Amino acid sequence: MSRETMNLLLPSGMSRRGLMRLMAASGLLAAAPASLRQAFAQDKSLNYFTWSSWGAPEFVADAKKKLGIDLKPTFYSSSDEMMAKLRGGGTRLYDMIVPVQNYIEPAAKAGLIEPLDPAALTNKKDIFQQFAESPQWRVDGKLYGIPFVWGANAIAYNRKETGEVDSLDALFDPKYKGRIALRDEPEDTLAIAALKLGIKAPYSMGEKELQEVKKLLISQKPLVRAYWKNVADVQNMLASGEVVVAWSFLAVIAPLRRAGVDVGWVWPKEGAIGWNESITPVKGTSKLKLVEEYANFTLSPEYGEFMARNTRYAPASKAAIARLEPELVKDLGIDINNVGRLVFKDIPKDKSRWNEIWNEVKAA
Amino acid sequence: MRRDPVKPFLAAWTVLVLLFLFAPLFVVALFSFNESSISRFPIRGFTLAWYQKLFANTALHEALWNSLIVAIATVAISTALGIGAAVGIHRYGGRYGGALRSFSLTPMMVPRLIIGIALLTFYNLFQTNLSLLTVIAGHVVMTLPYVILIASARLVGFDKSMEEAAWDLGAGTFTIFREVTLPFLKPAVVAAALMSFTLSFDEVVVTFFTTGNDNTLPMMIWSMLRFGITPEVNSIATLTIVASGAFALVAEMSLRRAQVGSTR
Amino acid sequence: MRPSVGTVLSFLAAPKLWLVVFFVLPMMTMVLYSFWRVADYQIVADFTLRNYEKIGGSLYVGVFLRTIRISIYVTVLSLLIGYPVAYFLARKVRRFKLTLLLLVILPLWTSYLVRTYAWMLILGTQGVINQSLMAVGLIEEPISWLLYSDFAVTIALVHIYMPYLILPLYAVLEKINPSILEAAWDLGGGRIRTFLSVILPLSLPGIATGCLFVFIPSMGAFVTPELLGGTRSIMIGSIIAQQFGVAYEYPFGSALALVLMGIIFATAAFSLRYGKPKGLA
Amino acid sequence: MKQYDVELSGVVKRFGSFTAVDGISLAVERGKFVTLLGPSGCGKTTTLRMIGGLEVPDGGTIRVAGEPLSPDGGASRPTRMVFQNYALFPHMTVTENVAFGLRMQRLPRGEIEQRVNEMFALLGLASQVGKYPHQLSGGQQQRVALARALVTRPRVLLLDEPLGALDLKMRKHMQNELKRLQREVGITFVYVTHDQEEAMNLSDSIVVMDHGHIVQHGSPSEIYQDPVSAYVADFIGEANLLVATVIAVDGTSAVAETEFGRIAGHLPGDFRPRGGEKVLVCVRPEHVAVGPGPLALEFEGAGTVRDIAYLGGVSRVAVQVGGAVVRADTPGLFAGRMADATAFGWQAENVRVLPYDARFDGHVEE
Repeated sequence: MSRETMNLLLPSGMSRRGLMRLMAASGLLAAAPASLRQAFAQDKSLNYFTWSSWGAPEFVADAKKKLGIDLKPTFYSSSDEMMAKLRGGGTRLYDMIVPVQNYIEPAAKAGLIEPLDPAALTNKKDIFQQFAESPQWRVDGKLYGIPFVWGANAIAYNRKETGEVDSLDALFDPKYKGRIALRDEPEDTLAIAALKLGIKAPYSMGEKELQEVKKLLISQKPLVRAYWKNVADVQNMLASGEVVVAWSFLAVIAPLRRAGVDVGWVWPKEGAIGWNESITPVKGTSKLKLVEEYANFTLSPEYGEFMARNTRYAPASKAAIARLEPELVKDLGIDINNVGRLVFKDIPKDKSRWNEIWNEVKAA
Repeated sequence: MRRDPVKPFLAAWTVLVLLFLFAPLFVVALFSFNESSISRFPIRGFTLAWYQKLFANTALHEALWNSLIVAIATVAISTALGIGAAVGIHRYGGRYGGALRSFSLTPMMVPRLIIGIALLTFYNLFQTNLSLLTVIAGHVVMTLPYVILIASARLVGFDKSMEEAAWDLGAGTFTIFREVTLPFLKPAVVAAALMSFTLSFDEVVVTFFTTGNDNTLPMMIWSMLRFGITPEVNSIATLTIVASGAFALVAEMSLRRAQVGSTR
Repeated sequence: MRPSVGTVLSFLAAPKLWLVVFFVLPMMTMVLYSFWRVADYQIVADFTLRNYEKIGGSLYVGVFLRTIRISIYVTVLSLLIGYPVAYFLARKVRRFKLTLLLLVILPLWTSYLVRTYAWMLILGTQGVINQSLMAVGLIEEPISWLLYSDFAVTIALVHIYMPYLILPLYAVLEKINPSILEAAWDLGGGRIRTFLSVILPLSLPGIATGCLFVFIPSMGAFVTPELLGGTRSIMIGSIIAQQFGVAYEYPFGSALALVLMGIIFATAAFSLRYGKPKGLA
Repeated sequence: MKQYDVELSGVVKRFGSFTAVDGISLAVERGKFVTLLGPSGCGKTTTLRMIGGLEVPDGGTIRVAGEPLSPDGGASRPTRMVFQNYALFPHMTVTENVAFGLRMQRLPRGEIEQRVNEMFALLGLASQVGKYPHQLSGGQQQRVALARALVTRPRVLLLDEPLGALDLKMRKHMQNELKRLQREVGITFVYVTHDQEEAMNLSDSIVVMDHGHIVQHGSPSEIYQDPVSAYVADFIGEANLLVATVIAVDGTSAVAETEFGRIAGHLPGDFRPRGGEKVLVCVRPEHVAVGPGPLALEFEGAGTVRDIAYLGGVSRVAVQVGGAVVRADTPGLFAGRMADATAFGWQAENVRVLPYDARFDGHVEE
């Protein structure tokens, strides 16, 4: 058994010896086969802490087929959840994560992530420059990621019920009372309320603006059916007709259309919330090389194409987009020239204040 | 006794309540055969596709396997410790017996959520790697009180002089335990083991906070509810309903047999 | 017959040790954390009362009150629905008693996530109830307050925890000596009088235990309100879980959890004390 | 020289603040049937359990078969216990129950089988071998319990009210059985009971206990005829206990004044009261004659018939004399009627003058 597996198996630090003795005495070690099997399997596996989209079975199969890498995905449904899990011991569990650009700095400062070797990322040349060169991916001169995907959180709507939608107003329209869903996440929801109020830079709001945002959201509450936490929630609500207009991830669109729901997707004219995501190694991973191999793979045209066809998310790779039929590109709405309409996610100035405001809204 | 005019009402009420308890389970089972991936009532068409998809899902096999490991380890540890504790309190507890028993039962008064987060802070403080082992430790905390409760209830009817007789005939402490006390406790052991197994096998909250990379079956369902496209959830839920129903029936029957055996 | 020290220890110490290591110490860690704080995404071991001060604010007091209110609804409903069932099983049936009892227990063996999730299928706009009512023409529009509401959370929690109330109640009711009832009847007590003055007081311990078995997990519920609750159904369990799941605010979450524990222990102490039948051991 | 199988010296046992056994000393001769007799709470069971090693004394020494008692137990201990409720193992058959002790001694299988069969023959259990305890009657369970203990061939068999759970008829039957058994196996029996008749019937000697002390130890006839205290006299058989004041003491005899005359009687043991001391005069009902006087007895008194009960063989007549009641057993049917005046009396040799004991004062005024 490798040392590393021992480390996986056993609690570490001060308590390790005591716990180990206790557990061994209890015959507990007999309960280890799952981890043992992992140890004996040819160890080209990566513990992949990620969004559900990137850990879907087809991506696992693809990585196995093309790279011989076994992805072991565990999912999170918000950046905060990712951060909390990493801080709560996740650095000892995972090899890589898929952070949004605005979490690179706090994660690096908190010692949760590991920089990448730029030389290993040979596919970087195909990535749109404004993403690849964004300062948000660099902390203290070290590179923590090159995004393989970009996109926006925006409005999904049931075309049959609402007709075409183009504005955030739909989310505040009494016409849709009880048929609106918002995300249970201050980073998205406070920001769109700010956009609705005409605040141009939501992530640097002051207290006065935050109070206005809070007031707006509380007044909107009677219209809202539910605040969704997970992508499955909003997808189900749209599918079953619980709601007709929702702030959403793009990920819901494809499965909804497959299920025969005529669902529209629009970046509201007031702006949508933009993001980049990259493969980033978790601090202390013993498989940095493998992570870099996979990170580079996600920047490849093949991956970008595969991703676009499977998830309808937009590749950050020019070469990948070149492989897609123009109709599909149009249908995906991935026009790089539209990037200017996005408000890219950032860490709010006072994050815990944002959380408080959001809890006050929910409890109101 | 006179004819009881209340009885038919109570009977009808009981039937209604049972309906209330079981109807949701039947609904889930019904939806598992829904051809449409949208959960809309009434269901459209009939398909076994979701079951096929489920059986092909290797992550599910892994989760099932992990759940079994956790549940079996939990049963082994909590039954051994719990029976030992009940016997120990009964034999040597003396005037502290009540206090010892109350202490052992406190985890029952604590919501699972708090057991889970308390363990998480504890593991966090000592930088412990989360794994199935940390899950098992938490599950045992949760099941141990039930085992002690069940075993203690059985021991109330236990005649101490049986142990004394065995000692008098030359048996040592552990021989007494093995040959006299344990056979007497057998129905309680069976009941406690079954109880621990189901509690552990179904536990999601404690697992949620104490697991690392390893998913258990309830965590898998939880994860499907959070991230998945739900029709598969119906099938896996139906399977767990059928399996636990069958398990409960077998358990109940063997339990009853064990009880009959012990009264002789 | 003098047990050796080793024997006594092995029987008493091993289980106690487990509980001490994996229950008492974690609870103490939680107490410790509740006086610490988070700074720069790190937990800092500085003594502070800030976490508790924060709970005193109207926001969290309100959530606590809502949680208590919903838990009381769930408990009272479970009692009203479950008592007749326990009474029927304990005193009115003989032949199918065990079968019926097994049927009451059986749902407890099925996954509690599944039991929560099932209600989404039943209460939703496209769910069983709305679609059935619409099909027979009783309503034209789906009733929207069925799902994503306090109603949904309450009904699901009743469904999940009521069997835990029936069982202890059944056990107590079954033990009531029939001759006491005959004596009450003999002394001229009517059906209702006998119930109110004899059966109900004698079943108080079962009521107390059963209600606790419902109330405690309801107070700590977070999966159910999260899946079925609406924009207003936030319960303290969700907020606590959020401090650990997404916020990395372990200290504040610990403080919230300890306040929750305080409420639960106070309730338990109260109901176990007043749940004793008077004049009977 | 006499051989003693059980020797207790200054043995004390406390449970918390309660002293169950308060410094008793006792020697049980080899091969005898000795009974510890007394009401519940007198310390007899605790004494027996200490001899058996089930309780550890807080003071004093116990030797069994000449050896000090080891607290460790084990199969080679010289005593075996028969429990009040039999304590048979419910999950084992009769045979398994009986073989248990031999198994603990790690005897070879063949020998176990042989010895178990011997026991079955001795106790008439051969037809019950495959049964479980709950399938047996109380008497049969009792036999199994005896067999289980005896099969290990202990030096001393300890029996804790073994017949307590049986009905009267079965109890009588089992008493005879026990007596026979003890003679046949020839080992020492230490027997605990609160039933004085059973004690009289079975024992070679009786140890009467009270509040953790031994009050008298002797053969059944000694204890019956020469009780050393009102407690013993009252506990064993029937006794009239009359409050009196000593007038004269002469060697082992004394004369005492009661409210209905002077009564002479023997003093037990070394009891030598002074003049004027309060005592209890003891006469057993069968030694009291009753009928129209004169009766030509050493003591005669007169009173009124207060109660008559026919007990089969004898009639019990209660005679009221002032504030006291004297009970007399007279053969056959009593000729007198209620409220008749009557004479009563006895011979001085049947009278014992015992130390005063407040517990038995007022006994006469019932």
